[in-house]
Formats: sequence, C-alpha cells, structure tokens
Amino acid sequence: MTDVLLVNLLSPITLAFALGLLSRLVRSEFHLPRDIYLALGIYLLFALGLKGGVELAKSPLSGIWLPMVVTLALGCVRPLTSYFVLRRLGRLGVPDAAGIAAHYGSVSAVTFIAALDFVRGMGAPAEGFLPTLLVLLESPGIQIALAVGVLHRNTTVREGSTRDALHEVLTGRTMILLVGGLFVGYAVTPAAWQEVQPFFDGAIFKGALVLFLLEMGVVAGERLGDLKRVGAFLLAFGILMPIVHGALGVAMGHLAGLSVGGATVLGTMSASASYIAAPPAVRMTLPEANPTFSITASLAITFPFNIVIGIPIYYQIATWIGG
Amino acid sequence: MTDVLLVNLLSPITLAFALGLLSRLVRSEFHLPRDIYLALGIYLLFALGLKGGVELAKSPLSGIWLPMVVTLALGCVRPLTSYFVLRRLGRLGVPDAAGIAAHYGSVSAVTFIAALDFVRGMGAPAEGFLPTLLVLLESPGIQIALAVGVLHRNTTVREGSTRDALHEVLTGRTMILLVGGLFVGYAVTPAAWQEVQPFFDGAIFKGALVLFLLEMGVVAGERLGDLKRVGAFLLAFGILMPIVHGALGVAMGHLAGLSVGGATVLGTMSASASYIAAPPAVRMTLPEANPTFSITASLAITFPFNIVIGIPIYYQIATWIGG
Amino acid sequence: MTDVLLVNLLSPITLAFALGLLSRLVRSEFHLPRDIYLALGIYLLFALGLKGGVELAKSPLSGIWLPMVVTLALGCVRPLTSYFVLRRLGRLGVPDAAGIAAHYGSVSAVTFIAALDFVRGMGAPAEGFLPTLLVLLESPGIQIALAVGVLHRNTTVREGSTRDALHEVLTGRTMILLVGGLFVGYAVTPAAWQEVQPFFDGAIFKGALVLFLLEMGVVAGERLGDLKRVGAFLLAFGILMPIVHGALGVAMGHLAGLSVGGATVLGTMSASASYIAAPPAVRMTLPEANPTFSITASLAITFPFNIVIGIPIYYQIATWIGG
Amino acid sequence: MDRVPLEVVTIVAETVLEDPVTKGLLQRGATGYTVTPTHGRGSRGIRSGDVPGESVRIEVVVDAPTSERILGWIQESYFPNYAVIVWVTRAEVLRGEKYLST
Amino acid sequence: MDRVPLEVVTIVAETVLEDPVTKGLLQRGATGYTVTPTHGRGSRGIRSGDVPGESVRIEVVVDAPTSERILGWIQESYFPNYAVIVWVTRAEVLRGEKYLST
Amino acid sequence: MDRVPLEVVTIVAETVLEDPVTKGLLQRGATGYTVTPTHGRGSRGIRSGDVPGESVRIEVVVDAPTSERILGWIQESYFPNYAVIVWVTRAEVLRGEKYLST
Ligand SMILES: Nc1ncnc2c1ncn2[C@@H]1O[C@H](COP(=O)(O)O)[C@@H](O)[C@H]1O
Ligand SMILES: Nc1ncnc2c1ncn2[C@@H]1O[C@H](COP(=O)(O)O)[C@@H](O)[C@H]1O
Ligand SMILES: Nc1ncnc2c1ncn2[C@@H]1O[C@H](COP(=O)(O)O)[C@@H](O)[C@H]1O
Ligand code: NA
Ligand code: NA
Ligand code: NA
Repeated sequence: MTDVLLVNLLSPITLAFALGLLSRLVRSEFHLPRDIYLALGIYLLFALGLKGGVELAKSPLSGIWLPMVVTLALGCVRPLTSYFVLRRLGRLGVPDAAGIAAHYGSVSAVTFIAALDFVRGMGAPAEGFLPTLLVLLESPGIQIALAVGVLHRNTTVREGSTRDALHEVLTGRTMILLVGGLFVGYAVTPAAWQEVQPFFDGAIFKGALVLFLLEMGVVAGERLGDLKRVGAFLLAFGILMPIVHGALGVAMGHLAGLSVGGATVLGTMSASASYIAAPPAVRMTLPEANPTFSITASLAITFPFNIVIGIPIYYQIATWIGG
Repeated sequence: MTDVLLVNLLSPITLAFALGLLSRLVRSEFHLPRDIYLALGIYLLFALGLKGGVELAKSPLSGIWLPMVVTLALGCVRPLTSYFVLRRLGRLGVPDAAGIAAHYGSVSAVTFIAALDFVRGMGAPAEGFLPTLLVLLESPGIQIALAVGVLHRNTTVREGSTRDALHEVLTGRTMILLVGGLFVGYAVTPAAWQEVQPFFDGAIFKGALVLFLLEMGVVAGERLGDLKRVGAFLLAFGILMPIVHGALGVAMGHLAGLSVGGATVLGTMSASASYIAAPPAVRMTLPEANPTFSITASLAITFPFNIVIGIPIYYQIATWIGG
Repeated sequence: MTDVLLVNLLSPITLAFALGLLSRLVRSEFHLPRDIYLALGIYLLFALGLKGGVELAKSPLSGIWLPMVVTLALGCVRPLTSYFVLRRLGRLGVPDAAGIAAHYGSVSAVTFIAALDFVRGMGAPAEGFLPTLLVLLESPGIQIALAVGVLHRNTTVREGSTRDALHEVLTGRTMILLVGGLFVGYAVTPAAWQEVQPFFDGAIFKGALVLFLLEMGVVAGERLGDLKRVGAFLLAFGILMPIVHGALGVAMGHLAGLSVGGATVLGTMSASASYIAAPPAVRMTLPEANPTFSITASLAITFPFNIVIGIPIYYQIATWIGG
Repeated sequence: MDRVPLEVVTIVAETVLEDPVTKGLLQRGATGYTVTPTHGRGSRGIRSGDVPGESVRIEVVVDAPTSERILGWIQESYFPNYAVIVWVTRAEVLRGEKYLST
Repeated sequence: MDRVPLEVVTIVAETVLEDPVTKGLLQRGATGYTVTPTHGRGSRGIRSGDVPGESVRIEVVVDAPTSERILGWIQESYFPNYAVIVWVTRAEVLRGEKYLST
Repeated sequence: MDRVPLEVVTIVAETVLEDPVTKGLLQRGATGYTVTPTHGRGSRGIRSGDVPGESVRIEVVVDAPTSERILGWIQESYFPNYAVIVWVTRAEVLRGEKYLST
C-alpha cells in the first residue's frame, strides 16, 4: 500500500497539483490565465470522449450493459446517501444539504482521468468503455439532489430556474465534449484517427493534464482559507463520504464484471464530487444554500484527497476484492 | 463519388465541425474561449506559411509562374462575377452586393487547409507552393469589390476610411502570418526546420485543426438563426456561386499545369469566401451594407458547404478533367 | 564568427522574432492574445524547471557549488556596475539609475533558453544544472538595486511598498515555475518523466519558443518608437553593458569549471536584462523612475541584441578562453 | 444634439446571474444592455463558480418608470440570496427616444 | 481636493469602431480615453465581426464644449449606419484642469 | 425602493496599482469595490508592465466623507508619480445603508 501511495505521490500529476497548492500557501499570485485553464479542460474532456469513442467502436458492446446499470444506480444512490448523512449527522439545513448532495451525486472528470492514468501505470488498465460510464454519472445525481432540495424546503421556486438549471447541466461543456467526443471517436475511420491520435493521447494528453493540475492546485489553494469556515463536520464528510462511495463503487464494479482497473476507476468516479457542473445549477435552484460550503468540500477537500490518497485506496480495495 | 463524400464526412475535421454546429442546435452555451480560437487560427496560418516556405525552398520555382497568374486572374474575376450575380439576379443594392462580393472575392484559409488535407488523404497531394497562391488570392478580391461599391454608390466616403481598410487587410493577421511564415520557412536551414517540424506539422497541426473546426461549428451555428433573415436567394447564392467558382478554379488550375490535388485545392480556394479579413474592411468602407447578409452567407452557408460537400465535388471535377 | 552569426540568424527563433518586429514596422495590429503569450511563458518556464530538475537528479551535484557561488557573485556585482555606469557616465538621477540597474541586475529567462538552444545546436550543450543557476540570478540583483535606490534618494518610501515588491519578486511566476519545476523534476520517477517528456521537451518546447518569440518581436516592436525618447546614452548602454557583463560571466563560468556551452549560457544570463520581474518591483518601489527608460533598454535594445548577436559573441569568447 | 435625460442602472452581480438578469431586463422594458466582466469584493464575499470574486457589470439605459420596475424586481428576486449591488445615475442620452420603454 | 465639474461621455459601439472613434476623440480635443471590451444587446442587433454582440465601451472625460463637439461628430458620422449608443454623465474630476481642451 | 444618494468614485490607474489601491480603499472605509481591466491613453503615456496602455478601472460606492478621504489619499500617494485619473459621480444606490462607512 505504501508503495502504491508513493508511486502516486511522485507522479507529475500529483506533484504539479501540490506545487499549485503550495504557491497559494506562500501567497504567490501565480495563476494560469483563466481562458487557458478553460481550454485545457475542454481539450482533456474532448480527448477523453474521442478515445472512449474509438474504444467503443473497437470492442464488443456486450460487456457494457451491466456496468451501465450499476453506474446509473450509483448516480441515484449517492445523492441520497449524501443528503441523508448531511441532514442527520451534519444537521445541515435543507438547501445546504441538498446543494452539497448535488456535488457528491455528480462526478469530477479530472479525478476520473487521474484514476485512468493511475491504473494504466499499475499495469491494470480499465475497460475502454469507462468514459461512457462517466457520461451517465454526471447529471442524475445533480437532478435528484436538486429535486429533493426543492421539494423539502418551504419557499417557492423562481419559475423556470430549475428547468434552466437542468438544461444547462445537460448541454454543458462536459456533456457536449464527452458525449460529442464519444460519437466523433466512434464514427471516425481508424486511419483518420491514427493521424490525430498523438495530439489527443500519450505525452501531449498527459502533459496537458499536468498543467491543468498545476492550476487546479492554485484554484483549490484559494479555497484553503475557507476550510475554517466550513467546520469539522464537512472536513470529515469530504474525506469519509468519498471512501464509502468509493468502496461501494469498487464493489459494484466488481459485481458488474469489471476488471481490477475498471472497478478502481468506477470506484473513483463514485467517490468524486463535481465542482464544475454542480455549482451553477445549485446556485440557480437553491440560492439559499451557501456555495462556500459545497465548493470548499468538493474542491479543497475531496478532490485533493482523491488525487493523493483516494485513488490508491480504491485500487487496493479492488485488488483485495478482485485481484 | 459517394465514397469520397463518405471519407470526407467521417474525417475528424468534418465531425468536429458538425459537433460544434449541433451544440448550438441544442442551445448549449459551449464555446472555446475567444483567445484560444484566435490562437489556434494564428498557429494554423503560421504553420501553413512555414511549411509553404520550406517547400518553396526545396522545389524549383519554374512551375509556379503560371499558377500565380491564374490565381491573380481568379482574384480579379470572382468579385466581379459575384457582384454581377448579386445585382442582376439577386437585385441587391450596391452596398450589399459589393460587400458580399468582397467576401466571395477573397478566400477562407481554413477551407484551403481542409482541402490540402483532403487531397493528401486521397493520395493526390497538392504542389508545395499552394500556400503561396493563397497569399495572392486574399486581398485583390476585397479591394476590387470595395472599389466597385465605393464608385457605384452616390454617398461620399468618409475620408481615410477606405485607405485604412485596405491597410488593415494588407497588414492583417493572415498576411503577416502567411507571408511572414513563407519567408521564415524559406530562410531556415533544413536542420533547424527538422527540430520544430513536429510542432507545426503532422498530428499536432491536424489536432489543432480539429479543435478549430469544433469552434467554427459553434460560430457558424450561432448564425443559423440568421438564415431565415437572408432569404432564399442568398441561400442559393452561397451554394451555387462556390460551385461555379470552384469549377472555374479547377479548370484554370488544370490549364496552369497543376496536378489533380493542386487543381482541387485551387478550385477550393476559388470556391471559398472570406469571413475574417473581409468583414471589418467592408464594415468600415461600406457601412450601409448589412453585415448579417455577407457573414451569414460566407460563414453559415458557403463554409459548411465547402467543408462537407464542396471539396469532394471539386476533387471529382479535377479527376474528370485531369485524372 | 560570421558562420556562427549566420546559423543563429537563420534559426526559426531569431526569424520569428524578426517577423514580429517587422509586423510592427508595417504598422500591423497583429498580436498573439495576451493570455496565450502568458501561457506560453508559463509553459516555457515550467518545462525549463522540470528538465533542470530531472538533470539535477541524474548528475552528481559536486560540480555545481562553484558555479552557484559565481552566479551569486554575478547577481551582486551586476546591479552595482550598472548603477555606477548609469550614474557616472550616464548622469542619470538616482531613481532612474537604480531602476535600470534592477533590470540589468536580474535576468531574462527567454534569453537564457535561446542560449541553451544555441549551444546545443553548436554541439556544446551546457551542464544540466544551468536552470538552477538561473533561479539564483533572478532576484538578488533586483533587491540590491532597489536597496541602493531607496537609500540614496531623499524622499521617504511609502511604508510597506518595498516589502511588498520583494515578496512579489520572490513569489512571482518565474520563481514558482522555475523553482517548483526543479523540485517536481527532481522528485518524479524516470518512468513517469518519460511519459510526459515529449510534451515538455524537443519539438514542442522549441515550437512554443518560436511562437513566443514571434510575439516578443511584436512586444519589442511596440517599444521601438520609444528609442528616440531614451537617447543615445541608453542605446549604447543597452549594447555595451551586456557585452561587458557577458564577457565577465563567460570568464567566471570558465573559472568555475563550466564547459564552453555552460560558460556561454552563464555569460548570456549575465548579459541579459529582466523585463518581467523587475518592472513592477521598480514601479512600486521607485515610482519617480521613468519606466519607459528601463523597459525600452531591456526589451527593445538588450533583448534583441542578445538574441541576434550577443549569444554568438559570448559563445565565441567562451571558445577562445576554454575551447 | 438632442440630449434626452434618462437613467443608467448599473448592476454588479455574480456571474451566474448574467443570463436571468439580462433576460429579465428585456422583459421589463429595457431595449438593450451592456455587460462587462469584472472582479471585486464586497461585504458578503459570496463565492460561487470556481473563480472567487468574479462578477458581471450590467449597464442599462432606461427611462424612469422602467428603472423603477427593474429595481423593484431585482430587490425582490435577487437581493435576499445573491451578491448584487445596484446603483442609478442620471445621464443625458443621444437618440434617447430609442431607449424609451414602449 | 479640487473637484472640477466635467462631463463623462460613454460610447458603446461595435468593435470595428474602436480605432476610428478613439482617433477622432483625440482630434476633437479629448486628452485621453479609457476603453473596456464588453458585450451586449441592442435594438438593431447588428452583428459585425465573427463574434455577435461584442462591442467596446469608450469613456472620455471632457469639458462641456468638447463634449458637444464629440457628440455632434458621432451623431453625424456613426449614428446612420453603426450600432452606437452614447450617454453623458456629470462628474467631478480630480486634477480636472488636466482634461480641459486647449 | 429605498434609493440612498451616495457617490461612485471611479479610478483608472496603471495595473500595478490594483493591489495597493484596493487594499487602501478598504482601509479607508469602503465596503467593497469592482475592478474592470481596460486599456486607454492619457496625456503622460506612462507605460509600465510589458503591455503599454493597460490599466484597471476601479469603481467604489461610498458615502461623501469616505469619498473625501479616498480622494485625499489618492491625490497624495499616487498623483505625483503614477498615471491615475479619478472622477466622482452622484448615484442613487439600492440597499444604500450597506455601503455607509462605519
Ligand atoms: N462598495 C462597493 N463599491 C463598488 N462595488 C461593490 C461594493 N460593494 C460590493 N461591490 C461589488 O458587488 C459585488 C458583490 O458584493 P456583496 O454583495 O457586498 O458581496 C462585489 O464582488 C463587488 O464587485
Ligand atoms: N438600453 C441600453 N442600455 C445599455 N446598453 C445598450 C442599450 N441599448 C443598446 N446598448 C448597447 O449598445 C450596443 C448597440 O445597440 P443597438 O445600436 O441598439 O443595436 C449594444 O450591443 C449594447 O451593448
Ligand atoms: N480624458 C480622459 N478620459 C478618460 N480616460 C482618461 C482620460 N485621460 C486619461 N485617461 C485614462 O487614464 C489613464 C492614465 O492617463 P494619464 O495619467 O493622463 O497618462 C489612461 O491610460 C486612460 O485610461
Ligand atoms: Na465536474
Ligand atoms: Na478568411
Ligand atoms: Na525576466
């Protein structure tokens, strides 16, 4: 286990993230320009979709149905477990509980990519259809949590805002690039793919990921000051909830027939929390919720935890169960 | 013919463009950041110039004179045919006819690059000096159309605006990067070129093109709503004028001694319409012209038509004539 | 010598810089978007740090101590020689002399990279620890010059501004990326490095450098109009001071045991002037200094001089002394 | 130069509000609006989105009744839960009749 | 604090006009200007350039006669064919004498 | 709609001043501020940083005494050596009590 942790710790991805975090701790004003950060995110998602689509076209689809069902189940269960824990154990109000649950019911694509890279490095690559599962896990969790929040609180919703928020999630960057990329990757001829593959794969993809994580470190570091504000409960929640969801995801992945690598990645998806798609949707639909709570938890606690320690843990669990 | 169409349709370039278009149809707000879009355009033009310059240095220049003359002829004729058709058949006013003619008298560099890539994929690569021809085709058409517009309308021109507009075209991004790139590419030693070539050529160039076309799809998609405003005549014009100009370009390319690939690319250049250099020049010089007409026609009609159907058609014509 | 000059002149780096300069001379408005320029700079610095760190981990550190001492000495001496020359020969006031000395006491990372690339091309690559030296040379010179300026003038300093300015230099982009990159590069496993190396090295690194220099040409070109304002003395200073500092750097590098390539690069570092870290620090601490003087000298005179002529000269000196 | 006296309403709000606010402005009689991306700091320090402190500055030239309508709407819809600041300046507008609510 | 009463002329115009308008402002006596990129929507929805809705917001601090001159010029040169909105606000300017037309 | 009459102080300054000026505003009683990146031209043409003409536009809504304090401070600290322009507009502010200095 310490071996695995160390390998992960000394990967350029983790180190770049740590450097970004550190730069905020020494109060540096270093920042990747916002548009570059956005562009790297777009590139990573589109490349992920493309490669997922190319894989889908290659492999027989038979093995995918069970994992899909399992993923959808995770998408329905996770917002509810999160909401339940936040209400009962955390004693948070309805809007805050539902808002945070929307984040933990969705998924972080970058955490997913890091897991994909990690298991490949471990010699246990995941099945090629995993990006397809990622698509399924993004929106249901947000929608279920928002519905719970809207139903349970007493105030009336501003007409249209829920519908607008859902439309925005479904047509957001992640969906367009991931789903679109899957289709494009599925449709292109192998010869045409080969011509562009080096741009979307290998060292360039990984280098872009390193730069992206450098900036994510800065962005997460900006939230470190808010850790005090969110309190001990959310700190614990941001670490323990992922472990529970991660173990659940690994177990269900194993039951659905995934390999050790595939189960690790599904576990990581399940353990991750959204900080891109969920925040605006929650802000529009549950404005009474304090966004500082949900974003700090998902971005400054859960994300670093998963990147540095979580992924190796889920991998360890997967090898215990399925290795 | 359907084979050729299909190969083109399933290229990552066309698919990415289609994805961008589609994202607007589902009212997604996805967008590449503006500066990234600009930077990709700059990179593509500069890379194109560099490679053109390297080719120029390699090959004997003797075969280039006739194609140059032919290209200049196309640059003089196309704005006039466009203007004539728009005035006589379309019954447009002088400013609108001249404004649109300026667009169709110039050229779209991205369409040119797509054609270059297409003929290479077909096993009929174009001559290395084609980028040099592109340079010749950009500005004369704009200048001739603007001159026609300014002379034919009765109002007086705001002093200096025409001169400023022409200076802007001649020192615009396209000219600096393409002409500059040609010179740099011509001057660098082969050894020095080899060290940077992978960055400006091959998978990275093509990958950047794919991302660029993704965003061009979005940009063109934003104009789809204007298709109703421009009316049936401009819709037909945006498809038939390119076919006429394309066939003319292919034929003249063949007469000038170009290969099938070269004639296809010259035909595509001839069929394409500007949407970068022409719009500001027209806006400054012929402000009475409605920019919605010209930009929608060149960007939302002619550009997609050429990318998806036009290029294979011009290739087919080139093989009939010269194959 | 003319051979070496010509090789340097026909490198894509120099040619791209010349193209950028030229584009301003024809009054083109061409510009890389600001964020892209920033991002290229970030990438180059981080890649430089990473590669430096990887080299540090590989090679025994024994040979590095003397060069480090010599570099620190250059960092202390150069701001003082600059200040002395500017005050005595140039008869500049205290703030302007100190402000310019801060620029010439620091270093230009891009000039450094160009030198690294030049000696590699000459078959005399520099020692792997040179980027470590670059880190040492950036801030001392700024701090010493500012201290001299603050002590010698009569007005009182605005409380806190000097401290803020120093903090900004020490936590600025260059330090974070270079020092951070060194640590990350030192820490990553060789296997992990290999996976990302092509993104941070070779053709992509060099291609990015070419684009960066294209824009640096534009940025320097924007200052050409100010050359008249700065007067003949600063023009001479911007060329002769680098030659003196360059020769000094080469000699001290040779004494410290550096190879011909290493001594050339140390000489170039010594000859270069900052235009990124120094300007804001000087502006905050010595607001009476005219920023036009210092930036024009370092960016529009010394930078082009070093890139085009200086580096080959320092290389020539290094071969005479140590070849 | 016919200068029509009108009001310029300036709204600085969190970025998620750009869409609903600009739509709402048009619905309430504004004939257009101008949006500028900004960043800043306020008393609440509410931080939504992944970039703390980003906001949009929306300017809208309107007549007095429309201004009243817009202010009432924003006060009711956005003041309770969002980071928003609104101020009104008097201005003289060229072609002012274009911006009268109809 | 010497606050000189002057006028701030705000011009929102299509991006192609940035160059000619700022040049024209200086020619007509303005001592400087401040430009901000914006986007927005108006009654015409004229769309030039490849990004619909982009425009520039130009602010210029001037004295009353210069303001009149500028307004007249813009009305004549740009109102007929371009998407432009102009308004004038009264302001008190520090070091106001710097911005008087000479 | 409770519209409280307050002042909007607009400061256009070289970019290096963003940090010290915004910090100073808060220290002198401002409850917040809004910053917009801009570019422009002035009489001095001072050029710091590697992009000539870039500056920041800082807006701050304050009451009259705070406005006086801010203006005095800027005049003293920044007018002698920096490219800065400052003007004050009168505005009516919603929830104006939030922006009174305490
Ligand atoms: N006094 C002020 N002057 C100018 N802008 C302000 C002021 N207070 C707040 N703002 C702006 O309004 C946004 C929200 O403020 P708040 O709701 O107080 O957190 C901030 O991000 C600032 O951009
Ligand atoms: N009522 C308004 N308030 C604020 N800005 C406006 C208004 N109307 C138009 N604009 C701005 O002026 C530009 C041109 O408007 P128009 O000429 O009406 O199409 C728009 O893009 C907006 O940025
Ligand atoms: N008359 C003016 N109107 C509007 N903005 C101005 C004016 N003069 C100067 N500025 C702005 O203030 C900055 C500094 O001006 P200056 O100190 O005169 O060089 C310029 O970059 C402009 O953005
Ligand atoms: Na996410
Ligand atoms: Na074009
Ligand atoms: Na520097």
